[in-house]
Amino acid sequence: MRMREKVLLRVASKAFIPLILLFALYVQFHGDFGPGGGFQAGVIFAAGFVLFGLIFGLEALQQVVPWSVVERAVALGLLVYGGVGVSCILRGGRFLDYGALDHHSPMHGQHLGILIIELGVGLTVAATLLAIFYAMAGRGRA
Amino acid sequence: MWIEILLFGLLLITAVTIVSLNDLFAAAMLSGIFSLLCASLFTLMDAVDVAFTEAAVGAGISTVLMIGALALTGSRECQQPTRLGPFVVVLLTGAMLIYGTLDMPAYGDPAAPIHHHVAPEYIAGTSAEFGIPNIVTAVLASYRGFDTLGETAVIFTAGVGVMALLLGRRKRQDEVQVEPSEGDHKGENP
Amino acid sequence: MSEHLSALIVVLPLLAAPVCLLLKQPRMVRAWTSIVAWACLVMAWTLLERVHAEGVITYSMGGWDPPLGIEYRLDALNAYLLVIVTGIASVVFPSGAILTDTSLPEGKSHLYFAALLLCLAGLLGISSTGDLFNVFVFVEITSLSSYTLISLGKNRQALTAAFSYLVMGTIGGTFLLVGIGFLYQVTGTLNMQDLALRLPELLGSRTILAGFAFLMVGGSIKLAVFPLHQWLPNAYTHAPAAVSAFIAATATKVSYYLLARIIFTIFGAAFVFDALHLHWLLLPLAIAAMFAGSLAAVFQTDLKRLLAYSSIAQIGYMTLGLCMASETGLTGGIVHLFNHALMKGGLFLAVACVVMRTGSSSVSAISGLGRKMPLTMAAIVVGGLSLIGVPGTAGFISKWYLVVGALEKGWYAVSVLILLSSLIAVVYVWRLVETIFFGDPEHEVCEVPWTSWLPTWILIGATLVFGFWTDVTVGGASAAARSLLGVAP
Amino acid sequence: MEALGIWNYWGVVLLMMVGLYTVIARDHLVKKLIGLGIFQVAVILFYVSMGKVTGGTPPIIPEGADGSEVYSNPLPHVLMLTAIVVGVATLAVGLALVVRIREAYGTVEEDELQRMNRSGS
Repeated sequence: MRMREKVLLRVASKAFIPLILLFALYVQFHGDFGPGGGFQAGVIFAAGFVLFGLIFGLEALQQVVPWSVVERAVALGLLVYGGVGVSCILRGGRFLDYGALDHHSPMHGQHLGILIIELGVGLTVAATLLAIFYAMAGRGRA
Repeated sequence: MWIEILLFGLLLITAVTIVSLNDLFAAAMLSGIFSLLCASLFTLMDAVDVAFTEAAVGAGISTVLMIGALALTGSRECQQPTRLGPFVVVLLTGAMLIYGTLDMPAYGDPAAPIHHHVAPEYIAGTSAEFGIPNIVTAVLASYRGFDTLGETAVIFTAGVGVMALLLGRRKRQDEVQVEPSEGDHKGENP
Repeated sequence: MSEHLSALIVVLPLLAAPVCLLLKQPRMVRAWTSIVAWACLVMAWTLLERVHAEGVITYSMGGWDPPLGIEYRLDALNAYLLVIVTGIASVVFPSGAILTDTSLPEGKSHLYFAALLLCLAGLLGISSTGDLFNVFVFVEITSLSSYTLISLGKNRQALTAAFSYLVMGTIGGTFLLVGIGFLYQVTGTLNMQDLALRLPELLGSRTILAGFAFLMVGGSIKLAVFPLHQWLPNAYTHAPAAVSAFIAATATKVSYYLLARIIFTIFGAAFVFDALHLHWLLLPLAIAAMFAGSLAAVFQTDLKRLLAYSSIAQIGYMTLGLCMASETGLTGGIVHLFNHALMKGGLFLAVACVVMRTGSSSVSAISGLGRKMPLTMAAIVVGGLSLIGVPGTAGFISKWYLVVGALEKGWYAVSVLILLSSLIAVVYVWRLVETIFFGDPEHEVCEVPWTSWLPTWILIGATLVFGFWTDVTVGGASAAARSLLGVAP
Repeated sequence: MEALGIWNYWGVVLLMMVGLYTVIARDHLVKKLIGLGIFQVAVILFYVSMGKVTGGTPPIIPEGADGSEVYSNPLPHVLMLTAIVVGVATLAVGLALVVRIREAYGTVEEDELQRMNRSGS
């Protein structure tokens, strides 16, 4: 009984998880046009990995995404966001003034800035939620 | 209009049910449904981005976190009598809120002040200066980008908090060891 | 680069926190935290001097002018507060006692320092932003990091204390959000200056009144105004001692600032005091806090809890200054922010030293330590004298201005009550002095290393210095009071 | 019939009251957090409903827009995205605390915790 359940889950999840991750990428990069953006994408991305962890176990998940990567990604996302802000200052604008990123076309600078900060948001959100999942799941077995 | 009233009614019923349930697994599941109902209401109110986020967070991550925590803590709540003190506090707060709503512009009124001060500039500016369709993204990422930096920091802070609290075993002088008693509630499906 | 200082002072600690997670090495993280705090102090001082020389500094985030974008706006009050907060941080963070009585697992201290930096960034953000919703965001950063820091205390009670604080704090934060929403709905703006422009013609609106009420209650929960103070004693008692030093010295000050900003800048003293008569509500609460806090402190057997109750009394004094709404009264309240930050920071750090050596923070732990830990004990005595308001200490200066402010207003009873409540402080401070010098030693201990007593004495020494030399403290505070009342920038 | 125009705010107020009551009156810590969640979602609902414009569309500019479209107000939506994040962050920290409290005390009922704290210290 247990085995069969697992088989069903494994097969179903193998079909679903790539789709979930693909959808997350779509939401991440389509945020300028439709609803969505870094935060939602991060949540969905994390959900995909959490699903993987629930079905294949924490160890398997840790092989795919090691703890050290998660912890660094948590920090990196916020740094990417702040880094964009600081580089705006270095290029002569105000903090987070993306227009300064491209002096020839401020509109292009805005696009670039929004793209990168959304990536930063997505990275931090996905990694943080994954870290929280790791912390809680690790608590259960200890 | 009627569908919004219906959704509001459902929301209230769900909320009251959540509060009165003693089985917290059921309450956690219902709070996921509560979030989905909210998301539908948000969509009706044109807040598609908020609806998307509420569905992903409220019905997804929050519920998973809640169930994960309940698996570690046990999910039965003791029966307890209705108390008077909290009731008074809540009624006072509610009265203040109702008092405040009396001078509010009507729901959906296009003449309300918020639609005339800053918002039109955002709407006009998004196509003029960004050339992207989603106004919410433009406001979120650029006009109020600093708020979003703060929001990312909030999530980061939560991550730091949870990691500091739950990672690693620590020696606490008065920690009691508890058997994982009713905690493993998952297996016993009725 | 210097024009960006007002943004960088918040951004630096905010981005320094994730760097802690990348560094991970305990010693490096510790050094990094201290360097960041010092850098912030230098920036805050530069900003204060510039505000005094050139007037209000504004900075539009992202280059979007308010009310479209978020504006940072520093006047004499914000800049003064930035100096207090960064000053306390740059003394507490490097202290040798920073990790005393924490329950961190092996190799996880970088998370603790990251939380400290986030708390600092949050406090600085609240203090410098000119946008009401941005305030809410930074309030939440501060709150979430303080819940974490408090929960890292040694005893299990730290966990329940942090949880009750989390519940109270979230209710307070959500009340703020409701209040902000009410104001936004009838004005259409979130910028404080813009709100101040648009509110006068709308003041009769019931929505505005309710919004004001929610902002006040939310802010009062965060400030722990009597009777919304119940979360505070447990939180300060069970948090690690150095965290109590930092939070007690800064977080309540920033909440006080927030209330002052809402009352004076957004709504205006005329509306709040002349039309609403808020002082008839706040004044009794402030006086009740002064007496209830001091009386409760007398009966405490734990040093941290004693200091926590004394904090509630001191918040009462500061609220009193707020009620007076006059230049002298506000100067008293604001200078008391500064002085109380020094005293409480110093006293909690001294308790951290006691815990470091004796492993306990109960009053009996310091019994007879007058000779064994002379520096720490002297710090407790001097800090205690300053709490009473003995002439020659900083505490005297602030109480002096409060009494004069009350007399100017013709509130003679209030000035008598200020003096009476100080007498109760004499009782609890005397209990400490008696225990230190006349008790029998319970512990065989020696003085803490200089890395721990020096920070304590920097703060306690400052209370002595600012007891005589009041140019900076009173000068800055009266400039801040004038800017609040709209007389000067 | 002026009051009909603010009916939805009253619905929000009722939800807030249910949430707040749960936070204050219930003893189980997870139940308190659930109540806090309802309270916060109610506030989000309040903001979003004030952004609605009758006859408006979601604030996404369609292709070939000629400027005559009416959009609902985007600013409350932006603010509430932040509020949702704050809510889930608070929930995560709160649940981590609950897990630790359960390990340290063996219970997550507030009245029992208070009794244990009083007798312990």
